[in-house]
Amino acid sequence: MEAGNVARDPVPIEPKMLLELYRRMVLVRMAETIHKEMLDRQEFYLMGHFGTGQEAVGIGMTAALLPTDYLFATHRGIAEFVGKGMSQEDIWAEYYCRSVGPAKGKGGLHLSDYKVGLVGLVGSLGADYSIAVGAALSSKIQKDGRVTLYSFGEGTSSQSDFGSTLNAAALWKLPLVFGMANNQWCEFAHYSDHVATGDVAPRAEGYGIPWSIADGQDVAAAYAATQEAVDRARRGEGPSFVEFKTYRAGPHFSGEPGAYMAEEDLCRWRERDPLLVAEQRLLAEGVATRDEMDKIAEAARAEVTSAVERARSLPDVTYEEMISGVYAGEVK
Amino acid sequence: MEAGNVARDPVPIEPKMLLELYRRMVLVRMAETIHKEMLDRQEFYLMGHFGTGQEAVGIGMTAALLPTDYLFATHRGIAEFVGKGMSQEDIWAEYYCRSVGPAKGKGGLHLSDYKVGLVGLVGSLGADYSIAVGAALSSKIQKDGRVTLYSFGEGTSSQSDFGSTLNAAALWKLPLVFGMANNQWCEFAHYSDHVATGDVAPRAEGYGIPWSIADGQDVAAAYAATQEAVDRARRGEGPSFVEFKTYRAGPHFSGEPGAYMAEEDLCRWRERDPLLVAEQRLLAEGVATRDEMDKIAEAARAEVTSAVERARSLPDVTYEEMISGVYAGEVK
Amino acid sequence: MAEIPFTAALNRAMAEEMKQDERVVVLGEDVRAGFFGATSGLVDIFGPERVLNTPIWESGIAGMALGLAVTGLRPVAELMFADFFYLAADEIANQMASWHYVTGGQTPVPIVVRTAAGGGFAIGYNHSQCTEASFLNPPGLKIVAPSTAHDAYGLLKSAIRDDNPVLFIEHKLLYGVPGEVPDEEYLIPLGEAAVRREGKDVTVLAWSTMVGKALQASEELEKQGVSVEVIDARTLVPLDEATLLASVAKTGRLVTVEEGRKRGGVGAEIAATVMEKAFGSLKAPVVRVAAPNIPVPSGPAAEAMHVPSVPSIIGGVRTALA
Amino acid sequence: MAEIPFTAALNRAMAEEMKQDERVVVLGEDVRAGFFGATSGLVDIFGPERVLNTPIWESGIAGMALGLAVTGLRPVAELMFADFFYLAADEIANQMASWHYVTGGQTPVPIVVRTAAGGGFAIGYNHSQCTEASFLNPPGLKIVAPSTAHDAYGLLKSAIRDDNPVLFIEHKLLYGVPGEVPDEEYLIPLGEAAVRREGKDVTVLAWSTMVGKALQASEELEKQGVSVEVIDARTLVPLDEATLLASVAKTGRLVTVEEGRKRGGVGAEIAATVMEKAFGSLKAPVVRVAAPNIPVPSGPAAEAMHVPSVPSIIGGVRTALA
Ligand SMILES: Cc1ncc(C[n+]2csc(CCOP(=O)(O)OP(=O)(O)O)c2C)c(N)n1
Ligand SMILES: Cc1ncc(C[n+]2csc(CCOP(=O)(O)OP(=O)(O)O)c2C)c(N)n1
Ligand SMILES: [Mg+2]
Ligand SMILES: [Mg+2]
Repeated sequence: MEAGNVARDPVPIEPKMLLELYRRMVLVRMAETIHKEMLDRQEFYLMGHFGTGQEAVGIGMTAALLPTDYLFATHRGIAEFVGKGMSQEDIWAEYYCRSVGPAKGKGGLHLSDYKVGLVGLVGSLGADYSIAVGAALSSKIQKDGRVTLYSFGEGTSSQSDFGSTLNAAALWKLPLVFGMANNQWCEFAHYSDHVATGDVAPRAEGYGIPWSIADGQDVAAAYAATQEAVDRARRGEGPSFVEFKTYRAGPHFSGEPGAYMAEEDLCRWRERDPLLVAEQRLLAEGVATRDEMDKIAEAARAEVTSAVERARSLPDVTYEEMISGVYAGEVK
Repeated sequence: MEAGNVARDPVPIEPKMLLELYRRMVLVRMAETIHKEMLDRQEFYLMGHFGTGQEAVGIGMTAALLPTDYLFATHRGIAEFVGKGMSQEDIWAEYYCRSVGPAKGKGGLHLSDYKVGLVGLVGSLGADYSIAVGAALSSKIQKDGRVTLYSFGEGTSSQSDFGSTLNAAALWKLPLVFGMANNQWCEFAHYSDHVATGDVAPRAEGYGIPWSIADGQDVAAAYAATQEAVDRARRGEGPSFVEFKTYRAGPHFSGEPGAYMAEEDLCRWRERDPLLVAEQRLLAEGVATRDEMDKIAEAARAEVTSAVERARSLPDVTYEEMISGVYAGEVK
Repeated sequence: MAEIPFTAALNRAMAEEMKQDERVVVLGEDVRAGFFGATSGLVDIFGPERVLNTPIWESGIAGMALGLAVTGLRPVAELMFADFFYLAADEIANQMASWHYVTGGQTPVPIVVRTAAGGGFAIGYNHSQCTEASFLNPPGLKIVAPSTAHDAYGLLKSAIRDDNPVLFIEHKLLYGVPGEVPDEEYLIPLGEAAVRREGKDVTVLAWSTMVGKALQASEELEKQGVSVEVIDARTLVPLDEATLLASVAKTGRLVTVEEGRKRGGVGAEIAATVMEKAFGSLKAPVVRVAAPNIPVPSGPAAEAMHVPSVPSIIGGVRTALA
Repeated sequence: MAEIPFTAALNRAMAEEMKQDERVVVLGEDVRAGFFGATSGLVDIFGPERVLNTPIWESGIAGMALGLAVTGLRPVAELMFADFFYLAADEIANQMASWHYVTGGQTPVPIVVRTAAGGGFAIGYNHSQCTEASFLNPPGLKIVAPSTAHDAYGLLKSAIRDDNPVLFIEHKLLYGVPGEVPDEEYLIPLGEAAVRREGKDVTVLAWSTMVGKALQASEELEKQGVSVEVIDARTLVPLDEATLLASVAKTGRLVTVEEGRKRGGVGAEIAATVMEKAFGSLKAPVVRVAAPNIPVPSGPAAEAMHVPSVPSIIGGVRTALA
C-alpha cells in the first residue's frame, strides 16, 4: 500500500467514537512529544521508541477491546497503553520508576497494568508470543469471554516463536487476535532486509487463520479491522491476523538521527499522518471544529505535564524497595 | 491423501535407479529389523526410532542429492543416512560407540559423517533448523553449488524456529530444500493434536516458497518431487518445500507397544508399504524377478550382520577417549 | 502405607492438587499418555482442557505456562528432558524469573516446570544432562530435586501451591523406584533439606539420584571407620543453609555430589557459600564430586564412566579427609 | 600508537581478520549499521555477503553461525544484548558447545558470539544483564570478557582464530572508552589473565568494567594502607588458574568482583576452585562482590544501587581482611 492522497471510501464509525479516538491519539502524540523534549533537554534518562505516525494503529486496535481483555503491547510508542486505559499518571510513575506506579516502579519502560488488562511488556522481542498464547488459552479454559490481542511489529514476525504461535492459536481455536503494525522499519534497516514477502498477513492462511490488511493511517479503519477479528474471537471462532500498513515516521529510538530514512518517504507518509487524517474527517463531517481540537490538545498537554511533574517530584525507590519483590511471599 | 490401492500414473524413473532405490530400502528395513531383533533379545542398549513404512521418503529424498550436498536428517529410521551414503560399518560403529566410527564413536545415535555430507543429527528437535540455514547460506557465500536438504517430521513443524527458517530461506533465496515426512504421528499422539491443518506444506506459500505434496509410499514419487526442488535450488532459484504423505507403521520407539494406533489404519497403510509398492512395480515392469529380490535381501542381511558383528567385537571407548575431544586443539 | 513408584507419587500429588484447586492445569508434550508415566491417567479424571497435550514447542510450553499463570491459573508444565530447559531459557531465565519483580507483584507467578534429568539410557548429549546449574543465576526461580517417592509427592504439592516459578527436577532413573508414601496428605516445604544419615567426620551434600549413591558410599566408609553425615538438599534454591552449616560446624568437612558437570555446577555455589559462612569450621577444602566438563557421552560404557559413582564419592570423601 | 575507542579496536580486529582470511564472516541484527558501532563500516569493505544483516532471530543467529562454521566458514555472530544468550541457549549450550565432541572432531567449530552485556542505560531486566555465569556449565565453550580497547583487539583476534565457539562479552559502558592500541598487529592468547596492579595484602579478581572499579578501589585502599593486587581475568573459560593461584599464594586473600548476580555467579566457580587448589594459603574466605539476586532493576537510581561499586569493592576487601 502506498501513502498519499488515495481516494478511499471512509470506513463507517460513530462520530463520537472518532472524536474520542482522535483525542487518544492526540494524548499519545503529546506524551511522546513531551518525552522527546525532555530528552532533548537531557532532563530524562529513558530513551523513547516513539510511535510517531503510527498512533492510529495502537489506538484503533485497542478501541476494539474491552477493559477485561488482555493486551500484549510493544515497545513502539505508548498508543496501545493509552488505548487500553493506562493513565498518564501510571505511565509516568513507571517511567520514572516511582513506587506509586502499578508495578511499584519496577517496570520502568516495561509497562504493565493489570487493572486494565496490560499483562506486561517484555524486553526480548517475541518472548511474549507464547505468553499471549497462554493468556488466550487461559480464557478458553476459564471460559471468561476475554480476548487477547497480540500486538507486534513486522520485524518481530521473523522471531522464533511466530510460526509455533500461529499454529497453536489455530489448533486450539484460541480467542487470540494478531495485530501486526508493518511500519516498514526494523531498527536501522528496511523490512525488506528482514521479511521475505511484502505482506506478512498471508502467512496466516497456511496455518488456517483468516487475515486482512488494513490502512494503518486511518484510525477508523484500524478499529474496524480489529473489531471484526475481536468479534470472531469472542464468538469462539478462533484467531485472526490483521496487518496494518503504516510507517515509522521517525528514528528507531530517540538516540539516533534516522539518517538512513529517505526524506521523500517521510514526507509522503506525513501527508497521511493519522492525526491529520482524523482531523480532516472530523472537520469534513462537522464533528469537531479546529477550536475544539485545540482544546483537546491543550487538555492533553495539561494531563501529560501534570503526570510528568508528579512523577518527577516523587522520591527514587529505596534500596529496600529495590531489593524486594523478587518472589511472591516470604522467602528466606 | 488416503492410503489404499488408488490408481496412479506411475512416476517415471530409470529402471536401474528404481532397482537401486529398492535395494537401499531393503538395506534400511533389514538393518532396522536386525536392530529390533537385538533389542527384543535384550542384546543391545540403543532404543530404535524405526522408520518402518517410511523408507521411500528417506531413500527417495536422498537419491536427489549429490554426495557433496548437505543433509540434516532425523531420528526416524536410518533411510536418510543410508541414502546419503553412510555405510553400515560406520553406522554400527557409531551405534556401538566404537572409536573407529566417523565420529570416533562419540555420536552414538547422533550420527554424523562429514565425508558424505551428514553434518550431524541433533537430539533436540528443530535445533538444526537454523544450522541448516547456516549450511545453505555457507554454500551461497562460498558459491560451492551445494544444496542443503532439511529433513523433518510434521510434529517438528510446530517447533520454534520453523517459521523463522522459512522466512530466512526465502529472504536470501537459499539453496535449501525442506523435506517433511508427514507420518501422521508425533510420539503417542496423532498429528491432528499438534498441527492445525491437515497439510503443512501450504504454509510455505505465505513465506514465498514453492511447495508440493508427494506420495511418500512411492520411492519414485518421493525422488521425483525432491529432484525438482533440488534442481530449483541448484539453479539458484531458492528454497522449496515438499511434504511426503506417509505413515509410521509401528510404534514411536522400540520400547513402547504403540497401542494407541488403530489396527485397521496400520493394515491399510501396510498395503502400500514402500517396499511392496516398489516390488510390484519392479515385477510389473520386468526390472527384477522375485529371485533377484531375494538375493538383494540376502546381501543386505550379510552387510548388516557383518557390520554389527564387527562393531560388537570392538572394545568400548576408554576413559581417555571419553574425556577428550571437547575442544579442537589443546586446551589446558 | 503403600510402597509406590516415584511416578505414582508425582501422579498422586498432581491429581490431588487438581482435585482441590481447579486452577491447576497440566500441559506438555504427550502429557495425556505420559511419556515417563507421571501424568498418565490424569486426562481421564480431569478432561483434556486441564491436561493439555501441546505441540513440540518447548519455549512455548514454558511461555504458555507463564501466560496461564499470570491470568489466574496454576500450570504444571512438563519439559520432557532437562536438556530442553535451554530451549526455553528465555522464558525461564529472562521472563518467568523476573515477572513478579517487574510487575511489582501485580500477579503471582505460580508455575511448576517438571522435567526428567540425567543419564540412564546412554543416549547422549541432548537427553541426559542435569541442567539445573545454569538456572541458579537467574533470580526468582526455585529449584527442587527430590530423591525419593516420598519427597517427590510432598515437594511437588508444595511446588504447585507456591506462588513462584519452580523448576522441578526429576531423575529418569528414579521414576520406577518405589518408596513409602503415607496415605495421609502431607507437604514438604521448599527450602528444607533432610539429614539422611548422621555422622561426625564429614558431611556429604547430594540431591536426586546422588543421595542414594552417597548413602551407599557412606555405608562402605562406615566399614572403613569413617562416619559420614549425608544431607539430601531436596531444594537447591532456596538452599537450606541452616541444616548444611550446622552439619559442617560438626564435621568440618564437606563433599558436594552432583551428576552434572563440575565447572559452574551447583557444587560451586554451595562450596563458595559454605566457605563464606563457615570458613572457621572447615578443616579441609570443600570437595566437589561431579561429572567431568564434557558433553554427556553416548553409550553405556562412557556414560557409566562419566556419572559420579559410589567409588568416586568415596574418593571425594577420602580427599576431604586427607 | 593511537588511543582509539573500544568499538574501534573491535572493528579493527574484525577488519584485519576478514582481510586476511576470507572465511571470516560477520552476521547479526543490523551489523551493517552497527548497533553499538563495533561492526560499522565493515560492509563497505567486505560487501553484504560477508557482513550479513539477519532478521530478528537470536536462536537463528547462533544456529546459523554453527551451520556456517561446520561448513568451512568462520562466523563472528553478534547477539545485540547478552540477555539474549538465553534466547539462543539451545544452540549455544546444547549444540555448539558439544558439536566438536559429538562429531568426533570431524569439523572445527570456529564461532565467535559477540554480545553487549551489563547495565548503563537503566533499561532493566532484558537489556542489562551479565549472563556469562549460566554458560560456565556447558562444555566446549570459551568465554572472554575484555576490559580495555587494547585487550578487546588482541582477544577478539585470538577468538576469531580459535577453532572453538567463543562467547565474547563486551560491556556496553566500555564501548566508548578509548585506550591505547599499538599499530602493529598482536594477539592476546585466550586463557591468560593480566595482573593490572601488584599488591601483597589481598587479591582482587575482576573482568570487564569491574577491573576499572577494582583499580579505583585499590587506589583508595592504598591510601588506607592496604596493598591490593588486581587481576583482570580476561578469559573466564579457560581460566588462568596459574596466575590467580600464584597471587593468592602471595596474598592469602581473594575477592572476586562481578557485575552479574551472586548466586551461581562466576565468582562461585572461582571461589570453589581456589579453595580446592589453595586452601592452605587462604587466610580468609573468598569474598564474592556481585549484584544481589534480583532482576536488573529499571531506572538509574536502582541500577546504580544494584551494580557493584567502588565502595562495595572496598567493603569486600575489608571483609576479606577482617
Ligand atoms: C529478542 C530481541 N532482539 C532484538 C531486540 C532489539 N530491537 C528492539 S526494537 C527492534 C526492531 C523491531 O522491529 P519491529 O518488530 O518491526 O518493531 P518496530 O520497532 O518497527 O516497531 C529490535 C531489533 C530486542 N529488543 N529483542
Ligand atoms: C526439542 C525436543 N522435544 C521433544 C523431543 C522428544 N521427541 C522425540 S521424537 C518426537 C516426535 C517427533 O515427531 P515428528 O517430528 O512428527 O517426527 P516423527 O517422530 O514422527 O518421525 C518427540 C516429541 C525431542 N527429541 N526434542
Ligand atoms: Mg517495524
Ligand atoms: Mg511425525
